Amino acid sequence: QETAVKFQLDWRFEGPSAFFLLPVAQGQFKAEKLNVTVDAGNGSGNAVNRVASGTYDMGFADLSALMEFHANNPTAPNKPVAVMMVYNNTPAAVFALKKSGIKTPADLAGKKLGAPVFDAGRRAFPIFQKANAIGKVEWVSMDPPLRETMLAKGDVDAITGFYFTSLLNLEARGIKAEDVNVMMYPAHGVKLYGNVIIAGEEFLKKNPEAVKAFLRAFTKGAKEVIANPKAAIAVVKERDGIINADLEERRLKLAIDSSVATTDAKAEGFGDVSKPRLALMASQVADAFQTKGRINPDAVWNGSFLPTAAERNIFAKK
Amino acid sequence: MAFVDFNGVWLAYNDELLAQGHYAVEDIHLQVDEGEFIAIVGPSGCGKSTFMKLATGLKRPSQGTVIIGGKEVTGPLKITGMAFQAPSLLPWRTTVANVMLPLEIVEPYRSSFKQKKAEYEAKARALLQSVGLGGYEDKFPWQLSGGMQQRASICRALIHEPKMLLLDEPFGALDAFTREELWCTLRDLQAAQKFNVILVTHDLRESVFLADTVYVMSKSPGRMVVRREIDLPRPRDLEITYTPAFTDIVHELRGHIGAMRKQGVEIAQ
Amino acid sequence: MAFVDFNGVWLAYNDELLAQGHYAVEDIHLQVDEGEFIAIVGPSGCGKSTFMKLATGLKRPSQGTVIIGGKEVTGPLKITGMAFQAPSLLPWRTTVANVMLPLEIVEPYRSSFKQKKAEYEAKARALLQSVGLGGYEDKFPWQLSGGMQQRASICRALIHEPKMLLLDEPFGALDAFTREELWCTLRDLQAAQKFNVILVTHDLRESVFLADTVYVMSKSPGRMVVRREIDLPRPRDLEITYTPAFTDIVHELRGHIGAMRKQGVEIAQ
Amino acid sequence: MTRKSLEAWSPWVLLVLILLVWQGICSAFNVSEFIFPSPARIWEQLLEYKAVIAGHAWRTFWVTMAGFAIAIVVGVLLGFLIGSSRMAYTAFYPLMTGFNALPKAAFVPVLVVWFGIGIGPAILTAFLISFFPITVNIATGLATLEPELEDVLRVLGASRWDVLTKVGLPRSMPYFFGSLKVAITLAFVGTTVSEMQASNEGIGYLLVSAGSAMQMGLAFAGLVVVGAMAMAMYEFFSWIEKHTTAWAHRGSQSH
Amino acid sequence: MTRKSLEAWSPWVLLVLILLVWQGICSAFNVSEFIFPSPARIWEQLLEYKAVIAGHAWRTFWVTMAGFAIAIVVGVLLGFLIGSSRMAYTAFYPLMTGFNALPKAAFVPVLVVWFGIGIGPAILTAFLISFFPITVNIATGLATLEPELEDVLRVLGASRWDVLTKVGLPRSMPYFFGSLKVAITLAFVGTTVSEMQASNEGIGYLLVSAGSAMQMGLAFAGLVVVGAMAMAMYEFFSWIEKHTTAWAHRGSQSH
Ligand SMILES: Nc1ncnc2c1ncn2[C@@H]1O[C@H](COP(=O)(O)OP(=O)(O)OP(=O)(O)O)[C@@H](O)[C@H]1O
Ligand SMILES: Nc1ncnc2c1ncn2[C@@H]1O[C@H](COP(=O)(O)OP(=O)(O)OP(=O)(O)O)[C@@H](O)[C@H]1O
Ligand SMILES: Cc1ncc(C[n+]2csc(CCO)c2C)c(N)n1
Ligand SMILES: [Mg+2]
Ligand SMILES: [Mg+2]
Repeated sequence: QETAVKFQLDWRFEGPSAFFLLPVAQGQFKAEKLNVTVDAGNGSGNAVNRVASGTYDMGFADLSALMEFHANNPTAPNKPVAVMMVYNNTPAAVFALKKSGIKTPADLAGKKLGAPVFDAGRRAFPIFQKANAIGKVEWVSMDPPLRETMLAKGDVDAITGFYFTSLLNLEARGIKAEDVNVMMYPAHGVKLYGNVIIAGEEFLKKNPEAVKAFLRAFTKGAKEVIANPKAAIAVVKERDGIINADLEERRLKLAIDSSVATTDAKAEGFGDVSKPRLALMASQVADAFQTKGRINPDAVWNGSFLPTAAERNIFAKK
Repeated sequence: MAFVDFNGVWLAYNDELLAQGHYAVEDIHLQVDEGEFIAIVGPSGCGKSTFMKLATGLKRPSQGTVIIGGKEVTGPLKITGMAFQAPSLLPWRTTVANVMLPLEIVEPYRSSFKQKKAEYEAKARALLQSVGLGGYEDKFPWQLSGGMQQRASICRALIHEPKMLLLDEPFGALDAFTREELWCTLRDLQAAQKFNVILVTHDLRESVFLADTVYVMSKSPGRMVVRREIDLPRPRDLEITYTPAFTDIVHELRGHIGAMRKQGVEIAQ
Repeated sequence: MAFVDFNGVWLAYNDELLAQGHYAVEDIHLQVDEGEFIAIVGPSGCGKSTFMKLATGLKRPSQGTVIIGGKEVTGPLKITGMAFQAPSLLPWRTTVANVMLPLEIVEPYRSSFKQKKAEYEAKARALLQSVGLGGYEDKFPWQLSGGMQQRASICRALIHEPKMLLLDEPFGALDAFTREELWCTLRDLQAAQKFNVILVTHDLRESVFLADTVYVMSKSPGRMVVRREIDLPRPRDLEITYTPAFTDIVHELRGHIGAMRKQGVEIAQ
Repeated sequence: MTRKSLEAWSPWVLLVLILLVWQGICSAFNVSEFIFPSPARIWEQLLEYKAVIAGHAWRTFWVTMAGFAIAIVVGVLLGFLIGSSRMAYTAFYPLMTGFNALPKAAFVPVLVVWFGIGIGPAILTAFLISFFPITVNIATGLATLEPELEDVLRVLGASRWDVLTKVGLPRSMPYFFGSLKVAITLAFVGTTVSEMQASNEGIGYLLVSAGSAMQMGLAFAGLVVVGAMAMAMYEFFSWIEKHTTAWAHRGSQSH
Repeated sequence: MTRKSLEAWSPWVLLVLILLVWQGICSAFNVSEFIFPSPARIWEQLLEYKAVIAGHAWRTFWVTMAGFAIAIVVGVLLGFLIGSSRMAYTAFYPLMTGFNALPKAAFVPVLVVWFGIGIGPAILTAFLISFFPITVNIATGLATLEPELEDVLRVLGASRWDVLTKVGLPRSMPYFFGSLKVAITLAFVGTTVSEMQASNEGIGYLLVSAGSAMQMGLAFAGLVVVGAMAMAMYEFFSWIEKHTTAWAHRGSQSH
């Protein structure tokens, strides 16, 4: 009989959500006797929260948000644990218009930056700041979809955001990609991990096989998505009729290229992490987010549910 | 023994007023025989409505006793029917449903209301017919004129065949012509059914035309200052109100009230 | 020539009613001399208030002409003062401010209102004093009893010294004793200032006591069916209402109305 | 006749006028879609996505109705509780005001933790935002009961319960129906706000999703649809109000 | 005496009761803070961050007052316009209902595009959400003017303007003040919602920022503070209402 899995996305149904919607639609989860329901989300923080409260069994969230939760809620029962890496490099980036004259991170000193308070790029900015020796900056807070508008209008000098989100949003506001100066965190000495698949502690204890099965099916799905983004977007379009298929396809490809199928990912293996890098990130996040306690990387990450390395070898050799 | 017996009744509306000695009515002594029709007249605010509340049991006296039908009054009585200055019909019920309201509340009708509904409704319709509201039974109160509403209100007060009918200025808001019509209706009903009536009014002609005994109340604190038996023969016709005998009684009562108003002194009973 | 002259006046309230031939009042002919006090009685809904609206110019006749003071009435007149059945005082103004209201509207007072405010206020206070409201000038209407409010309302109708006072059942809501007091107040004011009065009422005794001429209206469509001159000598004392001569006139008028009500036929004027 | 029909048409005339002015401004100043879309553009998007919008609108509609149904039940019961005693009225009223002044949007994350993404939080937000006017109106209807109407029954020795059911309940019906039309528009706001934060479906989701994709024409089309639904329900409840409690509206005017 | 003072204290008694039950449930089931913080925890956070909260609260307060001031001016003018003519009333009313049913949160992004991040959108959202009850009440006050009061002046040959200023205006004052207390609570909701979407300051910002840092206790403390401010302003305006339009409340009862 099937195991029901309630899955919480980090964001709305956009291109990258194909990684989860496709195996639902194409039956990879069904084949593993899983009945997976995927719900749209509104931020990694909320996704972590909802898995922690037991409302959802598993979810997709930024690893730094998960670390922050662990550090700030050491006594919480059912703390979520990361079981698989998806965005091996954080998609966080700083965007500035070329015409503003901001070329390097150092130019950001004294400038006005816009982002929601919960944005991963904004929260991790101290790490970026330290790595690039940037002076003080001023922050302006706003809802996520507003930041690109504000940048386009010139109300802020730069924004932080996910590379594949903000770049395309800026385009929708009439800013061409070549007019934007993008400073991706991984390219500027901030090799944080990005989004991971998380699962509640209790769910892990009760259904370890289901989690393993989930990750296996997910891996198969991911292979399909990477091989054929167009078909993957068709699945997303079915779920949310208003999306612009071409735009989301581009978004998905950007996500794959910048965060999923990266050189680092190929080196570490899809879905896995490198322990030293994880430990470094834990200490950086604890500093940057000013958490209550330090972060124990082993409590946050549990790689024992991963499929075999062979199964995870999904990147087409080029 | 009298049917209604007020024995040294005082009422203050609340504890504060009681403590200050502000009574709405003071030292009321009054006896009404079975089947007697009495009227109470007096200036505005003298305590007429207060007297009615005591007689129905809506208020308990601060001092003294009210005995009705041989029993001391301790709460609302089911043997009374009451009609107020405003018709107070429930606007969401048809006229006949309004008239039937007491039957839904008062025993023995209440417990048999569901079974005998048809019978009770026939009774209500007959009563409405008798006050000239035939054909209006299924209209809503707001579709009737003020006089018609008042008639329906009196029917409601009578439907459960109370032994005593209490009327607090029931004709106050009507025009003179409608009012005189209703006087005759009330006179005939009382003649037929012989229930007790206590009528509160401003109108001296009304009180003299209808009542066996008229009481005059003085202004605050309310006391009964004059008791006048009306010895006009019954049945009385409306024409009687234009006879000198009638006019004289009205004039006499008018004199008592005028004296009270001018000097503010009490006139011995 | 008469001061007020209604000449074959018909009124339908709106175009639809006009098309259907439903008139609120029909074929009114009526002349009032300067300084004359007339009263209009009739059953509810017969068109008394409609007549008043025609006389003030609040309504224009559908047919016929209304001439007052030699000029045809085409809109509200500043030479009239009006008091309604309800006192209609503005609750946010003190009594004296209510009385001064016409002076803020009507010329020639209006343009000099700011300069002569003190003078006008003294005048208003004097008027209030004369109807027994001394000491209540700075109270708000809702702090006064119904009778006091009605007196203030009459003061407001008189403050700008209108040539004509229109009263639409001004005493309807009052108790009998207060009402009689106000009759005397009105009688004395009119005797002193000699303005015209048109009084609409339900109360036959009131009309006979106060008026020089009583008109009886028939029910819809409203027509004037009886004109009765009251030849009782002036000044009239309240006691006169208990004399047989007075009672006879009331009885006679009552008869006209009774006949009208029973048979629904019109009685020749 | 003409005047009457002109009056009946006047809201439409005004609407057309507003749309013309709006379109005029957008065209004249060439306002770009992402700053403020023109009516023509909204209409275009409405037609293009009509199937999708209809699906989301239907979801929002029934979710709102579900929340509203709970609001009616809870609102009426609470209203009765509060209105039937002076003490309860003074005790509850200030706290309810305070609660009413909280932005219900702030509760959505908490509700999601309890009920997950989907209809749960939306139904509950619709309920939380709309029960207040119902409760207040029922309570006010009971608290302002004319003592004369009560005395009519008390004189007959009626129990408290008799008075409540025979007088209190029917007397508060006009207040109740009056509140429904206000509450239903609030319920739509509640559902939409909740869907904006936590849903895969509904007009609220459409707003956010279209907004973040900068399809402002589509987002405004969604807004127009909620507005229209709310207006229709308002008219519906005001029709019900007129037809069920005619006595309350004709009470004063005699024929 | 005792009964009266008990009544005066009853809201506080009820509040304490609710807090105790809430605390009891949180303690008994060991509800973690991020699911639903306990009153004790909220209080703790309130004390810990009192300076920060006070700063945000002050910002929300004055921004709300600014929006509310605009709402009063616009609401009154529009109410006069609509209430002074039957035609305007029928034309505007349905459209205003439709507008009122739109979630104002959806307008914030548009306002931000026009006015930038900061006080602009917050003031305008507070205004947009709160002018409606003011307008409706003023219009209703004028539309339900007793014809007798109007006739009092018309008989004297008063102009339309005279009637409006001497009767219409004062007559609608109780409606106006009655609407203020409702509108002020809505204005707080508007400010907070707007600040949640676009601001660096204010209770709305605090809610989002505390929420994203998982400090639910602090977020709830912020909610409690808006609720308290709104309640205080409600009581303030209801006091003003009682003292400026005493005549409307004592109208029926004679001395
Ligand atoms: N509920 C009450 N609380 C306190 N005092 C009251 C109350 N009702 C009436 N009174 C006072 O009791 C006195 C008598 O009032 P009551 O209503 O009995 O007069 P009334 O004779 O019926 O007057 P009216 O002719 O105007 O109806 C008045 O002084 C009044 O102010
Ligand atoms: N505004 C109106 N529109 C249409 N018909 C009206 C209007 N006002 C009064 N009527 C009708 O005109 C007739 C006369 O009414 P009017 O108010 O003049 O009677 P009335 O004699 O003053 O009655 P009452 O003694 O009850 O005051 C009635 O049939 C009434 O229905
Ligand atoms: C596709 C995609 N686009 C944007 C975001 C931005 N975002 C919204 S909430 C949140 C996490 C905060 O803890 C972030 C980074 C995302 N997550 N996924
Ligand atoms: Mg009384
Ligand atoms: Mg009249």
